[in-house]
Amino acid sequence: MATELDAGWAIDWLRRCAAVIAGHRTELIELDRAIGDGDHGENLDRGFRAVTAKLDTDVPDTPGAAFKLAAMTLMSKVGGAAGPLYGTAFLRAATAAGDAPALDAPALAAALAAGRDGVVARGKAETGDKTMIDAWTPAVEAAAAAADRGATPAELLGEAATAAEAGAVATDPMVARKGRASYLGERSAGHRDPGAASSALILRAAAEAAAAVEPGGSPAGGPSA
Amino acid sequence: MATELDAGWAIDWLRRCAAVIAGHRTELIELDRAIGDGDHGENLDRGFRAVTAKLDTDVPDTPGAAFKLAAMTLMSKVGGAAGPLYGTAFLRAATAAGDAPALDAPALAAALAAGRDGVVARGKAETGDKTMIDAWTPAVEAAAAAADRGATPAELLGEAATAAEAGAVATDPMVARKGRASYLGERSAGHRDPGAASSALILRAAAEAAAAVEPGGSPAGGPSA
Amino acid sequence: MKKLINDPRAVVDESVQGFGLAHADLVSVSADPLFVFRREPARQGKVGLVSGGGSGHEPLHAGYVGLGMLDAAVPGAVFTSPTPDQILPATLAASTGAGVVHIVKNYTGDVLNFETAAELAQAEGVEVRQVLVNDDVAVEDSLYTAGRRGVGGTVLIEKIAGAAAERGDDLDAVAAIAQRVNDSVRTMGVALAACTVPHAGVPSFELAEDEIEIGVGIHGEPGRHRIAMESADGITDRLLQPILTELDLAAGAQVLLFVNGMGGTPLSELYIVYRRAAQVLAEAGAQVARSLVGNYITALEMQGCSISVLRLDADMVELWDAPVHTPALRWGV
Amino acid sequence: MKKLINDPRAVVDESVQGFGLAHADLVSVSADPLFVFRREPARQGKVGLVSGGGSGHEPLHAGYVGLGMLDAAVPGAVFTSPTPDQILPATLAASTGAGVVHIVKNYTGDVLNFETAAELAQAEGVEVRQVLVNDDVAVEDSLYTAGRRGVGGTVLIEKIAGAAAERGDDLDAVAAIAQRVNDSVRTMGVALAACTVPHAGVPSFELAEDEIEIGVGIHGEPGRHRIAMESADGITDRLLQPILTELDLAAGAQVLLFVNGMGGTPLSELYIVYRRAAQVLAEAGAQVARSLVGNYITALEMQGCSISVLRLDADMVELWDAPVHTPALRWGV
Ligand SMILES: Nc1ncnc2c1ncn2[C@@H]1O[C@H](COP(=O)(O)OP(=O)(O)O)[C@@H](O)[C@H]1O
Ligand SMILES: Nc1ncnc2c1ncn2[C@@H]1O[C@H](COP(=O)(O)OP(=O)(O)O)[C@@H](O)[C@H]1O
Ligand SMILES: [Mg+2]
Ligand SMILES: [Mg+2]
Ligand SMILES: [Mg+2]
Ligand SMILES: [Mg+2]
Repeated sequence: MATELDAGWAIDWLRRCAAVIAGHRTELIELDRAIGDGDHGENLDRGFRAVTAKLDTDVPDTPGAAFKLAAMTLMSKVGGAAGPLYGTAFLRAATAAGDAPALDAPALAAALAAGRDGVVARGKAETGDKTMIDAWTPAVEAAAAAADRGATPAELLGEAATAAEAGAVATDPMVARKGRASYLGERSAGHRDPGAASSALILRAAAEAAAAVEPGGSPAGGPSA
Repeated sequence: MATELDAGWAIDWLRRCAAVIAGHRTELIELDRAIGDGDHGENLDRGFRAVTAKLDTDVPDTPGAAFKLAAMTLMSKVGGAAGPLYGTAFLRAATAAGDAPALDAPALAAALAAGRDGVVARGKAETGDKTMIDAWTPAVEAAAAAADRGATPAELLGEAATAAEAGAVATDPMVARKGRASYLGERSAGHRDPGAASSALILRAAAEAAAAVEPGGSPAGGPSA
Repeated sequence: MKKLINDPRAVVDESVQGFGLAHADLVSVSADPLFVFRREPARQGKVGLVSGGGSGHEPLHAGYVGLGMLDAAVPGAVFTSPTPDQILPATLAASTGAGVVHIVKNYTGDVLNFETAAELAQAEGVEVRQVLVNDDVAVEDSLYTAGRRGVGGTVLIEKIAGAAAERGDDLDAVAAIAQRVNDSVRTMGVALAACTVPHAGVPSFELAEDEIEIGVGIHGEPGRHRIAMESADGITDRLLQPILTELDLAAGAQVLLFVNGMGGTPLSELYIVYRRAAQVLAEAGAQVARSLVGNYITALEMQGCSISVLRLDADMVELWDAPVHTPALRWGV
Repeated sequence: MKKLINDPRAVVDESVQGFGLAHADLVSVSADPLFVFRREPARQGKVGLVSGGGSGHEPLHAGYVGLGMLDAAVPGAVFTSPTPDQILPATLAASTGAGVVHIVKNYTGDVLNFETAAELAQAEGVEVRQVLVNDDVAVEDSLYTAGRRGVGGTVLIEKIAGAAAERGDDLDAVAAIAQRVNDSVRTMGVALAACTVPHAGVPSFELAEDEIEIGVGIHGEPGRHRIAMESADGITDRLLQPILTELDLAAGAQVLLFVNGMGGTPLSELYIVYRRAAQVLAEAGAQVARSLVGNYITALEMQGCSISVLRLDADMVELWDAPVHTPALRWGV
């Protein structure tokens, strides 16, 4: 297993995001239709398709540069609440990653934490408000614990994704206090938050891209679109 | 059986019209919905309810006066095509009936013919155009034959109603050439003309009112609303 | 059926009452018999302009009462022509001595009721001219129909004839320009879903999820034929083609393009239709000099639209641009 | 789903193109990034007014670009806030050096995207004030929500702030009057049937034949609670009551009454609602000094309406009456 993840991994991650979001587009629309306005799957799909289109002409050479490309593209193509929030997450992660050609486990944990902090700074949501934060915060915590323990990047991301998935499931009974679902009051309980669900998908894609990396450091060949 | 029908019969007829149209309101709406705009039952119901309301305060003393009351009320309350057409029919029938205190069979046949001619004069429809004329013309012809033969008024009206009913049924396969149904072209075939159907109901009410007349000349007690 | 109504039999009365309250600066309402007329009487000697017909086409006709358009409007029951006892007093209210033009959509009921009212008005000394609107190319104008229907063109005729009357044209001239507009405008409509007449309670026709009705009128009556659902561009082409065939525009002809919503179609979709219609007209060499897009003559909440094309002349352009101040159409004032 | 569209993903682009063609005398369209701006640039020194948000609310916002109202409008995807790369150039196009006010409906997405764009504009030397619209009394404004939504009041704010900018008010004054209108207007909506977002293809919520959704927003999001169908008068009372509680009008207070259609409701029904609302306001001792009835801020073809009541002061009346010339709102010119 690689001890560092480079730009190849980051690019592979973003391409996997596009694939997994396209595959879950309808499901995310349905989740958002229940407690929001039904556009989350469409918006993210449009955004990540734009990211892969951008990657076809523009090849970032550091993870930070890849995150920045994703941030700018999501910010200008997604719109809605998710566009600026995911955009900020990737932008802050890019800043945390800096110019490093590759990220080790502690750097990955720090990038995830910076991304989460960016979402909180923009959206002011707290844990339990039934937002994407409820997926991100357990993921950040799991990543920190894994890094402390000396886990590999792939292990770290796998544990973060698992925590995000559990966090997304945990939003089901919550009453929303932020975003469009908050207008529903008590009626928002009993539905999964779409942003938490998409966050879990995105983090799982990161883990899968890491798992696909050959010891040498580049991906073993993930989906390319 | 009475050999003449007086104002009591005419009033009873109009009240029976109101009852029978109210009872067939939905059916007439359905017929008009299929090849027109779905208001025929509602319009006639509104009109004949106004006629009975009028009759509650205003008691005509000749058949002609009753027809005139119906004419003016239908003209001002029904609207659409049927309002002026039925209004004209009753107005011409009133003119034909004149001041006579009661109508014998030939006078009834003449009043029906005058009514039919009024509809033709206003609406310019010919036999086979799939309109109320296709009920009225056979009725007028049956009435003339009955009068020639010396039938009683009740017999005459019974035969006219039966002919009108057959005439209405005969509109089913016709392609409309007048009124709103003509816009449908060939698609108007296979549906009964609503105006022909309501004409048959109205003429059947006339026959029933006549059948209810005691030998003395006033109705045996038809529905009063 | 779910509607924002109280008693289905009171919809027209209550709606016109609300209309009168909302536009008390422009119109007055006579409650019984029901009609709407200008609050400020027109100046003496102006030709009066009256229209009316079944309700359910709002803002037509009451929404067009005011300066530069109608003097009075007569709403019937939903989709049912009004009666002479409404039309007569509306005609008298619109009369300043210079005669009155009745703009009547060509439906048997409207024609007969307005005819009777015109006779009665004439008996009271008011000269009346009836102009029939029959712009619908979906219906063949032949011995075998009641003739073409009056649809979208009605709005354009009321605006242009209203401006002519306001300018001071005499009775014959106002009737003549109304007739000229009628002769120069063609319309065709489509329904994606039918409307429900309040007193009927069920949709006026049934369309499957993949069907549309081409050549539909404005009374919830079925159209000329039913086809499978198509793209907006495809539908637009279908509606425009018979219009263009009938109008036979010369190269460079100036036209007014009117995309009208039937009541239940979002404005954004009307603009998608407008976009294609403008392309097709440009390809046909016509010049779209004036436009109107919106819900101007509706069929309750029917989903669909109609396209009207009016061949303009210089006088029509001047009259179209003239000030108008009504509840539903306003500019220049 | 049957709609007059071509590709569901092209609806906004094609619709705005058609809009630009139909109103080329008033507006220009930037295709990519997509925004709409006044054809005649405003005079130097006029404060710029920009609004935007998800599409599907037509005629909002692009329909209000023109003299006396907005300088630019930024349409996002359907029900999705636009992005900073659209908002920034629209802001620059609206800037004549006197600063720009962003009128932003209070939705997380709109707020965040306009915030980013404002930062970017400020970096380019354009001073920006953001005014949040949050007039919807259906949503409790508390720590436990994203705050009240911006709905019907948006139209009134854009008109009045637009007139203030046209009059020559400076940046702070225009932002202040926009804020004052926001603080004086309350709105509540109802849906009888949901709308269908083109890319979703299914209605945004399901209502049974005898259910309505009270306190609905304009994005097809469900409302605050669901009740059994009622009469128009009953529904009107339900919508008005929380508005009146919040506004706490003094006896004789002048108000503007705005009955807004959600897109799929006939105008005639809006007037039935208006009639009852006017009655209730009169009983409450308020004086309806100005009215607006029609489809001004919609949710695609949603069936339903919203009622807004604005407590007027003399300056607001003057600014409301000031000339406006936009595709969707026009008077005095
Ligand atoms: N203030 C917030 N902080 C964090 N996340 C938020 C906030 N508001 C909304 N979200 C997230 O955004 C998701 C909705 O995204 P999307 O549907 O794309 O935007 P919109 O609500 O504008 O339609 C929600 O499910 C939630 O996870
Ligand atoms: N020109 C005509 N001559 C005779 N009857 C006609 C004519 N036009 C229509 N009708 C009759 O009127 C009926 C429709 O009446 P109604 O529905 O009340 O009027 P509308 O068509 O105005 O809605 C038709 O079924 C037909 O019998
Ligand atoms: Mg959403
Ligand atoms: Mg009918
Ligand atoms: Mg009718
Ligand atoms: Mg959204």
